[in-house]
Amino acid sequence: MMLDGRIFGRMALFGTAYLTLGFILLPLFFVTWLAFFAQEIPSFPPEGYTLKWFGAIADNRNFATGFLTSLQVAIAATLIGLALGVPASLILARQTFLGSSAINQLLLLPIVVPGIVLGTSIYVFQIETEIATGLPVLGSMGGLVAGHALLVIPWTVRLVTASLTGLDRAAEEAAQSLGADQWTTFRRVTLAAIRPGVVAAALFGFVASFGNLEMSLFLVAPGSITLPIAILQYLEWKIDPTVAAVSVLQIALIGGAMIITDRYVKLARVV
Amino acid sequence: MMLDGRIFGRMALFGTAYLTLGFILLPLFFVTWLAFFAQEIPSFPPEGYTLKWFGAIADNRNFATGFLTSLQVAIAATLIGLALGVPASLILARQTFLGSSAINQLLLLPIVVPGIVLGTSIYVFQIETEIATGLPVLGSMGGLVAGHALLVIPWTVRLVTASLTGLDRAAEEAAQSLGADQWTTFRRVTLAAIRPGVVAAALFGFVASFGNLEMSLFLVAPGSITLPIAILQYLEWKIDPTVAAVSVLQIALIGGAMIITDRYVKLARVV
Amino acid sequence: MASLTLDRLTKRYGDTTVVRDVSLDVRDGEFLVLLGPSGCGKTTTLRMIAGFVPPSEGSIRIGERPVTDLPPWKRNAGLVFQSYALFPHMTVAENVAFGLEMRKAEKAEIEPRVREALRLVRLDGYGDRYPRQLSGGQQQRVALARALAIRPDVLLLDEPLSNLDAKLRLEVRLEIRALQQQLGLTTVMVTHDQEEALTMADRLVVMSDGEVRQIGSQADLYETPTDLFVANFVGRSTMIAGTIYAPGAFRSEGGLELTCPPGPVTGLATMSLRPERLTIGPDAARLDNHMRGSVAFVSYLGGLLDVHVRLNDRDQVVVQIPNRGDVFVPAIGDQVEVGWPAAACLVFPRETN
Amino acid sequence: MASLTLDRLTKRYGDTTVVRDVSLDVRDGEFLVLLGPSGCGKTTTLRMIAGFVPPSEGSIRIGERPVTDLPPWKRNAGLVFQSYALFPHMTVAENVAFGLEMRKAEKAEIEPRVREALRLVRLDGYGDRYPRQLSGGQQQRVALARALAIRPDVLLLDEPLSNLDAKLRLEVRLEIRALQQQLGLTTVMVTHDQEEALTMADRLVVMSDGEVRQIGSQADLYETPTDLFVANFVGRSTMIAGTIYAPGAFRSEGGLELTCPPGPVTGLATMSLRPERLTIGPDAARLDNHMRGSVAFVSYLGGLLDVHVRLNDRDQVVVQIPNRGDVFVPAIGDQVEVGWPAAACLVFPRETN
Repeated sequence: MMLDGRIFGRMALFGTAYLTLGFILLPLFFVTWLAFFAQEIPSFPPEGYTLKWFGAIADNRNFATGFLTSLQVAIAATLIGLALGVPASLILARQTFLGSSAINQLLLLPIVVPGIVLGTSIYVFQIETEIATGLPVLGSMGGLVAGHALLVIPWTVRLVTASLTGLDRAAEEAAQSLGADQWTTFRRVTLAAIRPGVVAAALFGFVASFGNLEMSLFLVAPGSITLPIAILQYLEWKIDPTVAAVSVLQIALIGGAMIITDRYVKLARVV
Repeated sequence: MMLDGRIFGRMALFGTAYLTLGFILLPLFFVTWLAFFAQEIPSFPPEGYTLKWFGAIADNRNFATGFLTSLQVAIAATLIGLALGVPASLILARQTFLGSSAINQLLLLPIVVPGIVLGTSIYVFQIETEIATGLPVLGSMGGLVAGHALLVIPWTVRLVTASLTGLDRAAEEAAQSLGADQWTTFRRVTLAAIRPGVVAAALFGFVASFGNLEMSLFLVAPGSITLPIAILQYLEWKIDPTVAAVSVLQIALIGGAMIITDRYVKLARVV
Repeated sequence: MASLTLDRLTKRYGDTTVVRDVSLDVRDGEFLVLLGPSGCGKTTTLRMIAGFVPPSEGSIRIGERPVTDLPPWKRNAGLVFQSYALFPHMTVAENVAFGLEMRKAEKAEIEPRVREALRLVRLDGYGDRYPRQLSGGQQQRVALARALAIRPDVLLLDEPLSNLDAKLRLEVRLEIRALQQQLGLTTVMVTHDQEEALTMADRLVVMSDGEVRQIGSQADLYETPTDLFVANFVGRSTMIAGTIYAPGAFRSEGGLELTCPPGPVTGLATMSLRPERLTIGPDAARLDNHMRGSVAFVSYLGGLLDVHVRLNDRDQVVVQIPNRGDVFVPAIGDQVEVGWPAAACLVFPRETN
Repeated sequence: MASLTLDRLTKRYGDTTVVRDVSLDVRDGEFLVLLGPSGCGKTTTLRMIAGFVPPSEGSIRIGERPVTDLPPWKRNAGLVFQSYALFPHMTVAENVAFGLEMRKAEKAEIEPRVREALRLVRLDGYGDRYPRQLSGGQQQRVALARALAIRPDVLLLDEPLSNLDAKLRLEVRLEIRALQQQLGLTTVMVTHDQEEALTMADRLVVMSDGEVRQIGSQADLYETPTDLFVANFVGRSTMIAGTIYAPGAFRSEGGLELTCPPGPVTGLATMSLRPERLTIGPDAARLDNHMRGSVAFVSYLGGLLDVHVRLNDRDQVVVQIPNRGDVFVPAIGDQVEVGWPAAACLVFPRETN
């Protein structure tokens, strides 16, 4: 009786775990399947399978230039985000000073504030900066990258902070007693210890920037385009498996990046 | 000399922390300031201050109905996300079974997969479901909520898992030895221990759903509107401080929710 | 309180038997300690008593009540864990009250009993704090109060002192023992620490490899261990390998001829000597076994000195002498006379593993 | 290796002085232990030697080299931490090689020295593992190898055994001591564990409240402690409060008239007695101080028995007797004769705090 109850409870829990997983995976599985359908109007049953929609991506100028822009912006934003976020995390994890815990919370804001609000804020900020300084901020690559860098910072702060808590400060003192000066200690011990966190932050930051739509909608230059915007525009006038193929490619890219990163640093330990 | 080096290094680190913070806060501060400008075309210097733009929000039908829709969807999505995510986290944190670590990773997918890809996937999935079953899935409230629930699940899994690692299993055995049966033990000890995680998950899940644009763009019914879509549409034909006022209201709401939650459970401990 | 009876308790996981045929009678009010190295089955035995591990065979009775098939929440056993296992989200008072609530006690009854339990562990006035606000020793005392508040039939302690630092361990050890005697609690404690076991127990059970090796008082285990394992595990011993070639006659592998009490052991044997039974200096000559050796190492332990004496290439003994002002303290390399009475020799068959 | 000299070393944080006027000479090849309760300043002293804490006053010399103003990386001190402090992302061999790389040693030179250091700590063949793949004891031995590989002028050990379990602690203790003697390492170790300190040190420094209380050998500290703190902290003591009313004449608060060696102390005083210097039974009558008392408690510790004897309402002593087969073991409540020689009495002025 007691055992029955336990088994039943456990089955229910297992069931929910798989149900939750299915809930998440089903649409992704579906879009993948669809990308290989032969017919142009996606419907069941498939009339056959083809790879031509993947070919169609390359032929679409918007997808190609959008992909390049997104890639450039994401790389630049990730680098800037890391350059700001890593030192900030180091100081916040190691020092307690006036407002340090508040700062720690505030740095997470871009994860919490809705993208559209963040986009609006940066948009008006850049407009006003442009008006005030006369510099071409809005619609410039720099403005777009700056906006996207905001998305990278919270990931950096969280993941680097998490990996720092695993580092024994005594290890840094040990390095110094062994003859390493402060810079060498930082490079060989501190940075090495947070490397998994930095790698994971780069991955998640890159993905957050690459897939971002709201910020780009506001900040992108007229005539310029990012991949998410290209997908949105394409869907406005046409639904065919090309868009599924683009999605599949992105999922495959991100999945591949995660698997490779996971080999290198166990994501489950830092995320 | 040695001390100088240390002080310089420390100053540089402090500097970056504050710079990073400024980078994040400046646009938000700016949009807040702008929301109180008297003139319709935002420019410097302000011609005076007013609260009229906040009044203008209520007069805008799109903002009002969009806010209501977003609120309903976010609440429903949060509840569904918690109902699926909490049991899944419990089983994943407690049991190691075939594929359990893979499942743990996969449940984080909606955070990593770009919103536009996720939106596309659910969109085509719902179209095909509608074609296959004849049920009105796409554009229904149910379909929209289901999509948004996907956004809540990763937060739930991460935050509940984090709060479970703080719970000593012996505490559950202690409860049983004190006379609590399994259900009472679960309710009084296990659930109580993960409550901070659940509260935080509800907060972050709610915010993620409330602010989501991409998913809503695909799934919202024709004629229906969510707050982020309303803001986007408004900006397409007009820039005035109303949109800044909407942003400020949202930031204030989210900030307030975070502060209240933080009183109740220390967010820094679980996030 | 009640007595506790284990009858041929066995636990198997697949082909592995982790507890084999353990039978015990814990008398009403007795403090029994299960002592053994990690992996000896002592914790599994305790968890079977508590109800968390269903036995493969055998039965458990608390008083006259068979509990073998009851779930933990129906056994009325008070359990104290190594990790304290307090409920972190409840105050101290709520922790202590938990068991009483489960018993559907009235509010009016709960409050005085919680206060009484906290008074017993000297934590009056700590009721409103949270566990994280207390020191480790205080937390373990709360755990004890929580277990006592339900007036359990038996109290089960699972390495309750392992997480405390040395000084606190000594303190809480005395407190638990005093409380147990004052309230007449039938208690089973699990530990791997022999000093803890020796100072707290009424009776000890030495376990190894899932089996009971010996049950008895401190003196039983120390003076008359039933096998080499117990001799080794309880107290310090010097071992000399050799052969019993005639009743009471032992020849060491290094060639020493030693006299020991005649016993059933013949052939390959190991002699176990307690360091404090050996004598060093001129007095040694009067003892049954005496010989010359050279001092290899002297270790100064405050009240005690350990003198390691090398007798020949293979045999070495440790002599423990109390550090009295008038004592003769040899230096490293000194030639000394060492001796011990035949009665100090414990001889066991050689264990082949 | 080199000697180490501290001259009037002082550390203040604002108004708080955590180390005051510490002067020490550690001889070349000597194992010196700083012993004291937590907060006594021993760790701060070690960290000043290592260079992590700049002294407020005073100076430090390693051999003839003044190092007071040098940063840690220029002091050539090998440091071993309680937490091992290994570099988690480097293999064992890379950990050990780190200090040599910092010294710009050639690759061809590094490898044999790493192998040699690992051989010294008996971890040959573990070079390719990562720290997390090793046990606590092995990790601490890697930390030791890493500190030794740079051939430090002094070896500094900061509670190196605290994180190990009891059995391992004993083992690593012997290993460190053997290695230190074999290599003739000038060593300073910090610990709060007196047994550890007594068994490992050549010389000990007892600290309290930031000051040195006594420097000396084990026997110095145990036999002739300079104050009540040292008597209490090193070894076990029974304390009797009373008054010195004439040279060599002590009257306890409970009214006992006791004889002690004449000394400088007069007025309110505390007598400290080592439990093993007391005699129980008929032999006690021959000793300078002897009286009747009743046995309050007997604690069986295997090789030792502690007998607590109540002498009167206020005075109680502990008598430690070795558990030899022929020993007289009193029972609780027995009236017994207890005695001790005048020479066993250590008398100190009463401390007023």
